Amino acid sequence: MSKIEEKAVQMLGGDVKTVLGYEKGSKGTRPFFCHTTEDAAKLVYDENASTNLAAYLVKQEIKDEGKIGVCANTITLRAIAQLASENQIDMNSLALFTVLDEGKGDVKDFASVDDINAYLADKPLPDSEKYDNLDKKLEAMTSEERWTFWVNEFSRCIKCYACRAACPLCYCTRCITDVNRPQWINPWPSPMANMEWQVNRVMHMTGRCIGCGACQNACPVGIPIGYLSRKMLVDMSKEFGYIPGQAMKDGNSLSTFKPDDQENFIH
Amino acid sequence: MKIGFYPGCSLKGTSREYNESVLALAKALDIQLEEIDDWNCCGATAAHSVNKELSLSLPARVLALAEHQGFKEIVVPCAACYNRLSTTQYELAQDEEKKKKVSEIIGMPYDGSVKILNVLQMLQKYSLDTIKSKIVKPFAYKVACYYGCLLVRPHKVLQFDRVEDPQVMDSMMSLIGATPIDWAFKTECCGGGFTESRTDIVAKLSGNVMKDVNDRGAEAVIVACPMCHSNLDMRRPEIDKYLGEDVKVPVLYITQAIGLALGIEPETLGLQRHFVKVNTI
Amino acid sequence: MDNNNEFEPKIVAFVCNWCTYAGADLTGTSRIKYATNVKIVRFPCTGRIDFMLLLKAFAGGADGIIISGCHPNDCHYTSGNFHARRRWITFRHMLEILGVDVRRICFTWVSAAEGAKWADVVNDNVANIRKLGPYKEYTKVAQYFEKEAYNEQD
Amino acid sequence: MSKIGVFICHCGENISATVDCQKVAEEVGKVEGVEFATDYKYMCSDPGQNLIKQAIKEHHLTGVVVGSCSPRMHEPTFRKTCASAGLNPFMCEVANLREQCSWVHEKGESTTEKAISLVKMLVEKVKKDQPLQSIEVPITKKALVIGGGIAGIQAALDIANCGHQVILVEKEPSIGGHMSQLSETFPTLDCSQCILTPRMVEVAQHPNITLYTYAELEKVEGSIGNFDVTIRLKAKSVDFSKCTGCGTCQQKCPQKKIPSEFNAGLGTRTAIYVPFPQAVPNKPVIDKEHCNYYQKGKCKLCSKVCPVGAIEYDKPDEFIKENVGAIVVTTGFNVLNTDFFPEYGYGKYKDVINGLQFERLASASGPTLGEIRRPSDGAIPKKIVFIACCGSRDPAKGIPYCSKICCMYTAKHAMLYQHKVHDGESYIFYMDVRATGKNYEEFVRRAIEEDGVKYVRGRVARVYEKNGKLIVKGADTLLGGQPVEIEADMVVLATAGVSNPGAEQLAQKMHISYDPYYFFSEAHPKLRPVETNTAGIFLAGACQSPKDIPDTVSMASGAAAKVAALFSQKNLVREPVIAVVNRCAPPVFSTCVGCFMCETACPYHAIEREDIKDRKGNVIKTVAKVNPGLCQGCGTCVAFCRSKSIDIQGFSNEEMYSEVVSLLNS
Repeated sequence: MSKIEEKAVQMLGGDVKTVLGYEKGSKGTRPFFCHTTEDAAKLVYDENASTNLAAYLVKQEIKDEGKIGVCANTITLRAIAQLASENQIDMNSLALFTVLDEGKGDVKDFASVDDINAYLADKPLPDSEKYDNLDKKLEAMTSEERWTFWVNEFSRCIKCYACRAACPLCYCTRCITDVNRPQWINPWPSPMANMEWQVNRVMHMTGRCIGCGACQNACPVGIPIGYLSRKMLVDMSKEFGYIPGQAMKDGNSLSTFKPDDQENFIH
Repeated sequence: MKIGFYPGCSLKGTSREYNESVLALAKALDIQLEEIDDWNCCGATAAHSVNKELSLSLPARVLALAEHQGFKEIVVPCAACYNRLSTTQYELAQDEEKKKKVSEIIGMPYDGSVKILNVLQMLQKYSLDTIKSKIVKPFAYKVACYYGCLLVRPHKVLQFDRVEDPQVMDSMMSLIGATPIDWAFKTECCGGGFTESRTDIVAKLSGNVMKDVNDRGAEAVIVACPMCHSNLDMRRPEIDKYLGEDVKVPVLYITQAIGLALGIEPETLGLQRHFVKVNTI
Repeated sequence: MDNNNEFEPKIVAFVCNWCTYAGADLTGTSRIKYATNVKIVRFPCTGRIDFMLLLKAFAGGADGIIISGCHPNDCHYTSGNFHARRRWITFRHMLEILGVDVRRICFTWVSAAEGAKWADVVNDNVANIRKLGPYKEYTKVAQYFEKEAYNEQD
Repeated sequence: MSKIGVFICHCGENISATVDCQKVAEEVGKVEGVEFATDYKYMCSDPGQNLIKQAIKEHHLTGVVVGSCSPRMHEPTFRKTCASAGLNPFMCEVANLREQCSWVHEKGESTTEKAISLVKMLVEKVKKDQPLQSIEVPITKKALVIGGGIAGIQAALDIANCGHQVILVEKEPSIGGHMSQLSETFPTLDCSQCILTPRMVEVAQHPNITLYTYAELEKVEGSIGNFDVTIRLKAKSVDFSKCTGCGTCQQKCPQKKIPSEFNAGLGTRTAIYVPFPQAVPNKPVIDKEHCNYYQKGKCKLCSKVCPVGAIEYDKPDEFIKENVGAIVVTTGFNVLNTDFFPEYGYGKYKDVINGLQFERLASASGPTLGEIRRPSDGAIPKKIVFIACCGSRDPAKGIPYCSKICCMYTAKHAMLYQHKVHDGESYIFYMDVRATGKNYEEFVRRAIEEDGVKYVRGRVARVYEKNGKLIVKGADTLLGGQPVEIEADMVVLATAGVSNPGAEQLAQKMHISYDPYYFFSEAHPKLRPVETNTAGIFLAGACQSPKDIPDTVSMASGAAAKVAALFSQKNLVREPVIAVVNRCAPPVFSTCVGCFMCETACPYHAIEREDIKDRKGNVIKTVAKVNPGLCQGCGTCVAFCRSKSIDIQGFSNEEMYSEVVSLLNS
């Protein structure tokens, strides 16, 4: 019996009704809801387990199932910590664990956001290299060239909102795109409406984004939107001095301030 | 673990006995000290009032050498060296530009990662228990612990002990059976670098220190700085003249006092090198 | 204006009620003259100003934007301007990444006593934006398809 | 469909000189939804206002835009006009055609064009305006004053004399505070207790004041007009209803060596004690930490000697709840002890004392009955050194601010010393002499010129004891930094005024803000000095920053006036410009998703959490709710809300959006 199976069986024997984890899929792994001890053998956890499971945890259907066990990877942990700090997840309704050393080590449990933050303290954000090329390319451009670049990129958007659905932190009951008094963002896909949607998405993510890249992975037309959130995450955490990808205790970078924030752009 | 050892110029010259006693004590306490290879003068006392870049570069070179020779920590017994090295580390940590410039000047990368310890910090960190267990002859005297200006100031940089009323030396002396007295001149200046050039100032400043020591009945002054020692010990004739009395209280390095308590031979500790004889002990 | 062919920029000013709006009133009371290009929208506090309104202003054809409120520590609501400042740091960075011309947004603090400063802010800004020319890059994209789609909707 | 009336004012010639008012009215009249548009010479005059009223009635207007002077000037006027004609006042908007148009531009087409677009902008806003009702909050006309020093006494008396009920809470066994400890007061040298005690008695006897001594604030809930406060009445161990204050218990108490707080540690008291003879109430409490019975389980001597059986050892702390409409915080300050200063001996020299201790030495009710005798041996000091700015104005000590009172009391101390010890010599080491009050400078000059106090400008580096003398080593910067050494018999440190221990916790209990030194923060440093950022909570005295008695008393009266003004209203009427979190039909209930980022952003703690429950009482979701009593309407939360679930009335998303879009379309 694998350690993860052992853990799942033990949890399902207690007050946990479901264990959310990963199973073997056609390519790598896929999310798996394990309801029975028989199914527990299917649970796997290795370096391929890359999906951010937290996106499921904010869904009412899942919450209604009661206490849920979660075999979390690093990005899931980051998202859960952030969600808990935003009152979207009750840590008490989770039995959260991971398997150390990409599935080869021991099972580690997490009881609180502090536990998660302590564990994450030395873990880098994932896939940094993935964004470097684009970053260099954009840095080399003039402002106008960047504008053209993004307008072209956004012209391909079909407004499917897969980025919204995949993101564990896009959980609003009513998205701003659905607000029509006033109609902040036109509902049809057009370069401007698409850009406005992305500006909103990224601004809403600032200080909250945990850099998992689920948005970009989900985009069916391959717009590098993950770059936007990631760039803001990294640059703004530097600017305001918080740890990127870690949940803050009170508020986030936009709902808090320091009296000595820079203001060299204000005359 | 080996700790880097930076004796500095004083310990190789006027304060040989400090060097001897530090090494003897380290040996007795199983602390492995290894002298930093190719070290240079830290620039005290003149450089920092003359040339800012030089005053940062000289200590930076020593620190860089220590880094490259793989030391995580270095011990700097001389209070002036300790002060200059720490100040350099502090200043370069505040200013990336300066750090780059100094690296260029000394011709090697400087990181600033070495931890700088004075003798008190070294003993405090590694040896309090060992000292306690190895005392063979309690140092049962009334002593005045004299810190001088360089060991605890500026607090912002050194972050060591209470700046106006330091206690580390006092508690160590209590540990070896001595009775540290409460006195007023613990951190007053002895005249420092004026040992040679302005003996009149030294006589006055050190004289005030020694007068209080004498008046309060201390049997020894305990120091951890070669300059304090020189001024209080070597300049005793001038002090006596200034005070108009004959002050007989000897001045010991803390390493010598502890060494005596541990039963190390007075000669090994260099006690015979003092001008004011340590007869009573 | 002396030259009829000269480009007249449209500039929208988003200001707080307590400092800059009062400061702009003082400019009037002091009869200091400035260009007519800037029109003021009054907000209770800079903290109230939604970044989307800035985008909407550009989309609607604004060539420049002024954002102004109380100096730090003078906010009528204690900290609205501090929150706003953070928001602008963030939003400005976002715009820079996207290639929006941030030179067209002027951030400033104008207190209720700085009537003369307000006139300077306006005049300098009008001159600046006039130099930059109309913000065609943005309006072109904004108008592309939007109008068509809008007509379709009718 | 909107029916909007537009009224363009000429303001004599103030507007019409540069703006073509008639054209503005004409152009705006063409806008969809504008039913009526006209211009008139003086819109704010009676005929002008009547014009508006008449149009509202005649054309059944749903909204009004007046193009005139700044809304900061006449918005209230025109809104009242509309209200009197039956239109909701918040359906009236004012376009600023004077201060921000006609006065700042030359006459010309572009000026008129600008005026037109400004009016059109407001027309679009009015279309989105919602009728709003002023918020009326009932007020409980009872005030809570926390702290029974001179600030609290003054505030309580002033409020009580306005006819309102006041609850005064004091944590010590007696009211009086620091002022009761002072000897004489500057600049008149009248006896502190002589002027204070009548006030203390007045408090005790005032029919409108309920006094709780030996009590502390436990909890505050609610908001302006209706605070629910819980007060902890610490067990006094003495039944005050029986106690006659005869004092026998104090005479018999075997614990006699407890340092007296009232005498700043220079005298002693018993375990069952009245802090000082003039205490109000003049009845003892038992200090449990020093009482033999509480500590060791036996003694009970006080109980045995009490003629009326008032001692009750086993009574626990009591909690009482009160509903009040306003709170005045007057918790005062503290002075640093001499042990804060290592360079002056860490408090180990008995004859180095602080200013408060000197007050006790100089006071007729003090441990020496007003004779200046040094604590170590009771000798009269012949040479005394005062050191001003001990800790204050010293960033290295963490206290960069000026403690404000020390210059004056140090001058007073030296003066009192010279008056009492005629052959004595007194020195004051100072940084600057800040004597900015009425008759203050004259007072200091008197100390120097008439009483011969020697002022030395410079800092003292060290004080140490030698042969029974205190050696004060300093510098005289007016003599080029020359070292000065004085052999003194006594040294008095004018130690910094600091916030009370526990100030931070108290502020957090009340949700009021405080500065880095834990002094409470006023709402505005110039214009709202006695208010806090939390509506209904006011400040007075040294809890806000160190201050002298006159300042404290005026601030207390100011705070009392604020409370009285609040209580003079039937209901608390507030502009409805506040934020509101939307509510909608089940199963959504509110589009708020409960992330509570607004809670961190709100400077007023106005965001509350509301549980939406099903019929069985199970929580379905927790959403934000704005407390209308606390919200001040800045709208920071609105710009912050991602799902646009919170909006601000009067500056709503729709209104602001319409304004911006309109400006650019016209």
